[in-house]
Amino acid sequence: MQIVVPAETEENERRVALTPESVKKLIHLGFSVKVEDGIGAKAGYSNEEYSKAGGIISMERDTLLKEGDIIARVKKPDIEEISKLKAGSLHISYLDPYNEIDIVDKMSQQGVTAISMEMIPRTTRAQKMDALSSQANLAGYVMVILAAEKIDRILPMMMTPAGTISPARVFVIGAGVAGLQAIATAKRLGARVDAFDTRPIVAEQVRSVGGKFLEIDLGETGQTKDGYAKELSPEQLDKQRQGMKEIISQSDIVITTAQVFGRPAPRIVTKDMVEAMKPGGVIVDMAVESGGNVEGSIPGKTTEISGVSIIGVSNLPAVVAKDASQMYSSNVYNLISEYWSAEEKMLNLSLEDDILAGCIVTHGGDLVNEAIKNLRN
Amino acid sequence: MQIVVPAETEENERRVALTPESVKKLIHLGFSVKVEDGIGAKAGYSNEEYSKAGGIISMERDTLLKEGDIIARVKKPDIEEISKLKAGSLHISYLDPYNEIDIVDKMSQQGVTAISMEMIPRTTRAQKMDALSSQANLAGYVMVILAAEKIDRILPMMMTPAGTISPARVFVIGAGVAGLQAIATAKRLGARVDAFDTRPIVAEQVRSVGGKFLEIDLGETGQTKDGYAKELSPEQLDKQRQGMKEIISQSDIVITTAQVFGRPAPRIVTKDMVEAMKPGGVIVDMAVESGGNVEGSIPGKTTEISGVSIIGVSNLPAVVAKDASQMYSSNVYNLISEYWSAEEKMLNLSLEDDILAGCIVTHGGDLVNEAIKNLRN
Amino acid sequence: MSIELIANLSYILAAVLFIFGLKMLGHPNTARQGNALSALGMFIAVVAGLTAESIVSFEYIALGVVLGAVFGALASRLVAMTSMPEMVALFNGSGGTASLFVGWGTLYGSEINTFTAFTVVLAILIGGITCTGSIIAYAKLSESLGPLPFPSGAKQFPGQRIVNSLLLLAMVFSCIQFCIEPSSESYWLFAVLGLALVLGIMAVIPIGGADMPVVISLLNSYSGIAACAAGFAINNNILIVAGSLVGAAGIILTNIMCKAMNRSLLNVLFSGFGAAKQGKTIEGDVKPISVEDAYYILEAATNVCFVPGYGMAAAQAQHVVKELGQILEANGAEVSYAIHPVAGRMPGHMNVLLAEADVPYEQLVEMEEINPRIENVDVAIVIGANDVVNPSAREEDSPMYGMPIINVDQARTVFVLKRSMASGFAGVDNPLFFGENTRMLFGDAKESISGVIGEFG
Amino acid sequence: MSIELIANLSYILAAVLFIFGLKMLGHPNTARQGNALSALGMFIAVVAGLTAESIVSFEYIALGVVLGAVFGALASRLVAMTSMPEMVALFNGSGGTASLFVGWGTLYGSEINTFTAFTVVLAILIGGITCTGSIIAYAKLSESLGPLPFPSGAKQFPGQRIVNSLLLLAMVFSCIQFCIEPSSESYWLFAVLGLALVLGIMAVIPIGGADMPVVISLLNSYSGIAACAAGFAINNNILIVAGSLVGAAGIILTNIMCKAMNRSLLNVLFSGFGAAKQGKTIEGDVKPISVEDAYYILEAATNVCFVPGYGMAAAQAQHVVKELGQILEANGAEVSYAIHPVAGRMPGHMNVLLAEADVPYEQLVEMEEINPRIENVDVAIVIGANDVVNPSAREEDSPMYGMPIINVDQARTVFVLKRSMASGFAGVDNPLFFGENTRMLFGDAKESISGVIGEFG
Amino acid sequence: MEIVFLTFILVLSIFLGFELISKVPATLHTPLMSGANAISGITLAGAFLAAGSQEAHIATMLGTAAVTFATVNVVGGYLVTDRMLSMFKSKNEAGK
Amino acid sequence: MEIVFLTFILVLSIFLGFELISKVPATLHTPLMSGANAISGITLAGAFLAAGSQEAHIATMLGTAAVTFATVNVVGGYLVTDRMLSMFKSKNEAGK
Ligand SMILES: NC(=O)c1ccc[n+]([C@@H]2O[C@H](COP(=O)([O-])OP(=O)(O)OC[C@H]3O[C@@H](n4cnc5c(N)ncnc54)[C@H](OP(=O)(O)O)[C@@H]3O)[C@@H](O)[C@H]2O)c1
Ligand SMILES: NC(=O)c1ccc[n+]([C@@H]2O[C@H](COP(=O)([O-])OP(=O)(O)OC[C@H]3O[C@@H](n4cnc5c(N)ncnc54)[C@H](OP(=O)(O)O)[C@@H]3O)[C@@H](O)[C@H]2O)c1
Ligand SMILES: NC(=O)c1ccc[n+]([C@@H]2O[C@H](COP(=O)([O-])OP(=O)(O)OC[C@H]3O[C@@H](n4cnc5c(N)ncnc54)[C@H](O)[C@@H]3O)[C@@H](O)[C@H]2O)c1
Ligand SMILES: NC(=O)c1ccc[n+]([C@@H]2O[C@H](COP(=O)([O-])OP(=O)(O)OC[C@H]3O[C@@H](n4cnc5c(N)ncnc54)[C@H](O)[C@@H]3O)[C@@H](O)[C@H]2O)c1
Repeated sequence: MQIVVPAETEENERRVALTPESVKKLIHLGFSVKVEDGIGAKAGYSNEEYSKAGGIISMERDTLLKEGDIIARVKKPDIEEISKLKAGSLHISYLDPYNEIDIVDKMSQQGVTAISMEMIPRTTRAQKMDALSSQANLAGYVMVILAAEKIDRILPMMMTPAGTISPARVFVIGAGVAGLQAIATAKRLGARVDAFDTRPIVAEQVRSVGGKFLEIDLGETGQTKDGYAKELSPEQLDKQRQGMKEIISQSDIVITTAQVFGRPAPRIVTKDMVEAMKPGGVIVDMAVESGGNVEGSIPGKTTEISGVSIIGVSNLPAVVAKDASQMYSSNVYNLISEYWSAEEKMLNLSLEDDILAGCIVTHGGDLVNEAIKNLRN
Repeated sequence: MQIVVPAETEENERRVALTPESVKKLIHLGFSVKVEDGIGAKAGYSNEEYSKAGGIISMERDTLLKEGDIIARVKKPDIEEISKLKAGSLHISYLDPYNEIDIVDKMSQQGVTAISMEMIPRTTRAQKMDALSSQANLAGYVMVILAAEKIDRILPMMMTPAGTISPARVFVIGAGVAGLQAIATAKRLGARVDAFDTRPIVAEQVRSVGGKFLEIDLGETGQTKDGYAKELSPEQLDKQRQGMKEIISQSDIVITTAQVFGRPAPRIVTKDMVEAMKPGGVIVDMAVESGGNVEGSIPGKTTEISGVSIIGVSNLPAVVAKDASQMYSSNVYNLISEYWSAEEKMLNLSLEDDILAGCIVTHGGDLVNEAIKNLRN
Repeated sequence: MSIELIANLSYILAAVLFIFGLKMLGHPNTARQGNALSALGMFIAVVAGLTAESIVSFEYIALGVVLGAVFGALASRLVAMTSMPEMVALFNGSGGTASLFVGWGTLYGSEINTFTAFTVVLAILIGGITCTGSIIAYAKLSESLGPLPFPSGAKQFPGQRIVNSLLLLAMVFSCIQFCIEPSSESYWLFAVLGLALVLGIMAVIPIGGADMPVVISLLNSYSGIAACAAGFAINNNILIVAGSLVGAAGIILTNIMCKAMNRSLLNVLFSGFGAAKQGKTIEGDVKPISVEDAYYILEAATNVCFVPGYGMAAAQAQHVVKELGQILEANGAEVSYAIHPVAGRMPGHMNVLLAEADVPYEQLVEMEEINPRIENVDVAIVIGANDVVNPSAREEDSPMYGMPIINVDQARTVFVLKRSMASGFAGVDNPLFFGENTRMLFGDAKESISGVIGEFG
Repeated sequence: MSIELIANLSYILAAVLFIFGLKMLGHPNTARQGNALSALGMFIAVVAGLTAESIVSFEYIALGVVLGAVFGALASRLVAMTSMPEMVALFNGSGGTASLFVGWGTLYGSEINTFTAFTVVLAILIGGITCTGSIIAYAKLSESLGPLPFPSGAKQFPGQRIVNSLLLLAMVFSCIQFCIEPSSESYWLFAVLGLALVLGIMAVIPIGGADMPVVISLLNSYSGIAACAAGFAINNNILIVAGSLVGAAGIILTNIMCKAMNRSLLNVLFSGFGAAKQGKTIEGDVKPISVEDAYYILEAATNVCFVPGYGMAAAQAQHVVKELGQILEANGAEVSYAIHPVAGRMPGHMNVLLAEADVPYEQLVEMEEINPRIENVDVAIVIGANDVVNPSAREEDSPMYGMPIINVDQARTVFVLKRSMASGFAGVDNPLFFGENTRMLFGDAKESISGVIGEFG
Repeated sequence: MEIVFLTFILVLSIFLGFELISKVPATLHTPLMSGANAISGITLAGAFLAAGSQEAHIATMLGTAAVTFATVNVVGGYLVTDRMLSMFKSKNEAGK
Repeated sequence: MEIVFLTFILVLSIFLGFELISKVPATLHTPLMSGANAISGITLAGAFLAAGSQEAHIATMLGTAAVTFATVNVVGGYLVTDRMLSMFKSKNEAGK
């Protein structure tokens, strides 16, 4: 079976869908792998490494796309390229199927089986394929490093002969996977970390990585059965803003990761809250691409509002492209190997399997995903 | 007595010699303080803060310089400005007196008492005035943050469902104050840290901050009575390079802080050693201004040699200008207050005091510093 | 002062030396001196014993002493280092036998009241059990019993329980009969003697070879009690003091050894009566363990593997875990930390914590690395982990089926540290908790570990 | 069974209850039950005591019991919570007095041999000392001795040492004389009695009020010994057992109390003979302390301040330091970490380490903050710091003159943890090590702290 | 012979006394002292003999005094210990 | 009365035996067992009486056997314990 890895088309996407290591393992399983020329350059993997792993380097993108039984990539494909895919082929990538209606439709027209990496269920068994987690984790780390580099002071406390430097205060909004890693990283660097999340059960998790949980009474909140946060009502959101105002004004760094799966990110930090911060402060908005948690954040840019920098890097995991690629690639590899039957030399894609039922969007010319179907009706 | 703080003239100098807090304390001691307009802007201190602290904001630099009984600044003065100083005034700043012969001569001609902050002895008692230490400390932290931001991978180890990411390897050359802080910071972030120094006694100190000490047998090395390293012979330096070659090639980040007081920095990492590193690796050269420990490092620039980035930021403490200013300012304040006699309303600058004997370069029209005098003969 | 008084004062001195000796024997640095002190005490007591007025002839004594000394010295010199425990069993048996004879011999002296008869019968009974029990223990340990119908493993022949109970009944009856009419010619005496010897055999036969050290320790305690009984029979202080000291200390030591081997004293004691099997066959039994008992097991372990999970993070127990790890290493154990990839609530959660506690990277092992060698792990300490060690993931019908886990259930012993029987993140019940070799250490992980550390002090 | 046998068996039971009672009294959770058990034992023993055949009339007994019970009950009820120790002293004194009388009373019965005479004289002697000693202790504690010539503080009048030695000589002489020719009319008896009473006064007078709890504990032990001696005099088992139990346990407790107060038992004991003063006045004396003794002091401390320095970093002791801090907090102490700005080998060195060990920022205090309140610190634990706590920095001729230090020498007790007497980075000798209230805990800082933690287990 | 037995008993009791008391938390020092002190009131059992055997008048007097003092020790000792311990406990509980 | 004394002694010794042994490191289990076992050879002191008093021939025989066995226990017990402990020690030292 032929696996192909076309180069990413998005400008700031430095990651690659399969690393040489995974290529090697896939070939070991019985696949043949073709990758586009120079595919790993931005992530630190050279053509030679791919060749050495047994991959074939190809210059012709179109043939690649046409030939592939399995197409692995990071970001969603350009809509024009979908028509080049073989009917019955398996396309693995982020897909953003809630919003990219056209792409999904095109996929099903083309008869492609499309797996959306962000739709992998958040169950314990599926964790090894869960790219949202693996990438969010890195994003959490990256946000703190970016903030630490940007801010004009140090994070740890130091009692020195030249006076005591108090620890920087970091406030993390949203303590999902990324938020937790951000808390842990800031804590490691010696900052004093507070965090808030609408799901009350994460309070313990926040403390488990060394953060303090800010208690705000929002009334009834909660989470879906998949562990995602429910959207807040406007009143609740307002209460939340009130409750966070003071702590934000005292913080040196604010990191926002609040997301509601399949919906635009809540706007949590308003302009006046930014202005209340000390000049020199830094805000990192992880949700900048899905609408932004912070008023004034711009995807891909660092803006400044009254002395406070708002970092809006839109592809945070790509900052550590090498490790991010390795993890994404492992996720893809784990997904393929989980359903690969070595004897029959074929993939066993049954929609009865709960993981596949969650993440396969189109199959055999139809839109098969329940969640997406529900949304459209 | 009038203390004045002229704005820094060097382009990339974001620090300020006295913060509003120190100004307030000085005024409390009985001084009056004038600062140049906008002096703290780059370090995050506004004119208002200075006024509130009791300082007077002045637009006229020349009058400032002329009026001041004490002139406090960070970097050495432009040579033209020295002639504007009052005879008998006290000038406190970095001076680089080993190299800046003209400035020193001009100072003594002008009858200015010049204190060189880098000449403060490294004794226990003098620590509170020791700007070299306080700034090197911050530099150590900054180097790691810069490297972490630059590199395309994460520093800590993570055992995750998407595979294990091994900890980044950091190698620190020179474990003085900056080196130790670099080790500690990298360790905090979860990296695996090795370090080397020519002074054998620091091995224990390296371990005390969580690093591993690389043992290289260089024969007789040692330190001066002030605790500074002695310069190595060319053979020793070669041995050192050999001994470090392997570990550098395995390292993701190399941080060099090797300096020999009053002499150009040793060239430790050669081009072929850089090339042996993995692409994507990062080198930070703290000694870039005094000649550079790394072949190919350029002050103020980040260069790339076969995929390895060499960061040559020339003013590392200025990256965290706010905290750096606070510490430098405390050093200056501690220096002044140590010799200020409140009753007599005058400074007690006796050359018999061992700290002053060490750091006063010119006084009453003469070059009085023994070390500098010895050097010139 | 009369000779008798001097002898008695010597006994007191000997008792004091025994007390010091025993105390010192329990501490590594003083053990050898302790043994020497106790030997000195023995010497004093023996010499004092020789001064008794009623001793008129010394030939037989000399004969016995020489014979015994030669044999004892030779045996202790020649035995291989590896067969020490067997040797101890034999020595112990001879001690018991001696008490038996002393008790018996008493019958031929002055006339005997019921109380003395009682003590005599006790000496014979316990001495007899010790005698044959020790021989069987010896045989089992040295596996010289192979060709006999009794295998060296733990086995019961059919109906053993009934036979043993009958034996016991007969024994009680014979004892009573003898005490009612004590005489050196009473047949009941021989009945008691015979029954004791048989009972000793029957009691030890069903116990497995691995439990033998415990059995020897217990028989050692018995032989102390036998000496004590003999002491009552002949009205001798030092026998009573030394015997009961050894008897009591032996019980405590036996208990400690049981704990270190994760056995219950009762089970070992009554295995001949079927209790052991019963205790083991009950399925779905949760076995909680106390901090102190956990200590005994850990102290004796040579390979310990920590398996941390979210509970370690929640309890912020990483620092104490590291501390315990270091203590175990100092105690001679090999220590590792097995990290499951999904442990915790974020990727790398355990790494952050263990790095904070400064656990060296070299001691962290991945799941794939620990699983093949998990059988060699004496104790796997599961600290607030649950899903990642849930063996039900190996069963088809489990919602977690297919997820690889750390197979702690295959380690020799598993400690699970958590606060309750609650399930983990995935909400799947965990059969590990009911495992044969699992011990639950309930409570906050940090407090539990601190407790164990405290026991090591 | 004879009544006597029953009485004796009751005594055994009582002894067992006392043993359990004492054991349980030493543990917080069981102390109260322990006291109840021991009271039950006392009840049994007393009832058994009443069955003695030689008791023919009960009126006086009843009189004494009623009187004593009423007084005892009232006193124990009415005393203010704060005056408990005084009350205990008084009770203790009455116990001693009772033994004195019992011993004395023995002389009027059957005829008396030398041994009995010896025990009688012992009972009188120790009972007498306990009696007056306790009264003085009571008076000192309740400060009712103010107007008397003896102040409540620790003072010796001139020549006291000589007087005491003479007293002692006279005492020995009188005792011997009495034992040679024992009789209830012997004047030597009254000499012994009088001397004992005086000696009790003289022994306690020179001891300071702060040491009184130790003295009471010691007198308590004495009263046990007195009871034991009385037991020998009247041949009573239970008196001997209970008395010697209390005597021995009291000595141990006294020793523990001494350690917790950082006193030496010998010093307290012989302060009347001048030993205490001597021990204290030697200047330039290094006082090492064992891990165990450090434990006793820390266990009793309510305000502990750690002062870390480079040695903590070198030993990588931060984790165990944090652990000890938490244990002390759990034990009710207030714990802080005082950071000197130049501690370690780089700015913020201590912060890095303590943050790694997760010491909360709130517990870190700066030098300027701790110094004004350092007098309230019970124990300052200097962990591998040296220059930063060197009091010579306050002296003009020191090379460090003018550097502010953490004034640990002004804390109540200072522990200095280091491996040797070596000086620090600055190479300046440290007079702190010779301080009156300084104790050196030699060894690697991490090992020392781990040791102390172990003691807490 | 009795003396021998008594001495044996003495020696064993002394050792036992030493072994019984190990680490005692500071808060228990006073109660333990007081509790042990109450036990030393065991002299009471001996005092009965002196007070009740009517051998000599003076012995009876001494005995009665002994009984009185010993009873004070016993009754007062146990009660005051119990009072201390009860306080101790309730403090603990209040703290929780 | 003697029985009372003996019982007292018994009870105290038992308690003392319990108290004496606390935490014993696993490596010392066997030596301690063996050392305690040697002490139980104290029967020897009693066996002398039986072997030396010549009251009845059979008693003498029994006594001699008792002496023999007890001596085995004593001599062998102490020697073997010492051997174990010496090995233990040298191992420790070698480890350092
Ligand atoms: N790694 C990730 O990125 C990630 C992210 C989200 C979710 N997850 C999921 O989380 C689970 C991780 O497995 P796990 O074994 O680490 O955790 P787990 O299965 O959730 O079990 C944790 C156990 O710790 C115990 N516990 C909690 N607090 C404790 C305390 N203070 N002291 C002692 N025990 C305590 C709890 O039992 P008691 O209540 O009885 O004490 C609980 O059973 C997996 O199901 C994984 O899929 C992982
Ligand atoms: N903060 C900075 O930036 C900086 C930089 C350079 C120098 N300094 C200087 O360093 C000094 C700092 O003062 P300090 O009090 O922290 O340190 P110090 O005065 O150097 O004393 C450290 C003490 O720790 C003991 N020690 C070393 N290893 C130990 C171990 N494993 N266990 C127990 N004790 C150990 C040593 O005594 P033993 O050998 O007897 O054990 C030594 O006396 C000042 O003089 C300061 O000026 C500071
Ligand atoms: N089973 C597994 O192994 C596994 C693996 C990874 C994640 N998960 C679970 O998946 C869930 C989602 O994690 P995620 O990181 O992808 O979440 P996410 O990226 O969807 O959201 C990030 C965080 O933002 C929070 N949030 C939403 N609205 C907010 C608001 N208004 N204010 C503040 N915070 C707000 C959410 O609660 C969430 O914690 C979590 O419950 C996580 O535990 C499970
Ligand atoms: N007394 C005090 O309180 C105090 C305060 C600060 C520093 N100090 C001491 O001052 C001394 C200098 O510290 P610094 O940080 O300013 O040093 P520095 O900046 O002069 O040099 C940095 C480090 O580079 C090392 N080095 C020199 N040549 C090298 C080579 N070829 N290879 C590798 N390493 C090399 C030096 O040994 C030194 O450790 C140290 O001994 C320090 O402990 C003392």
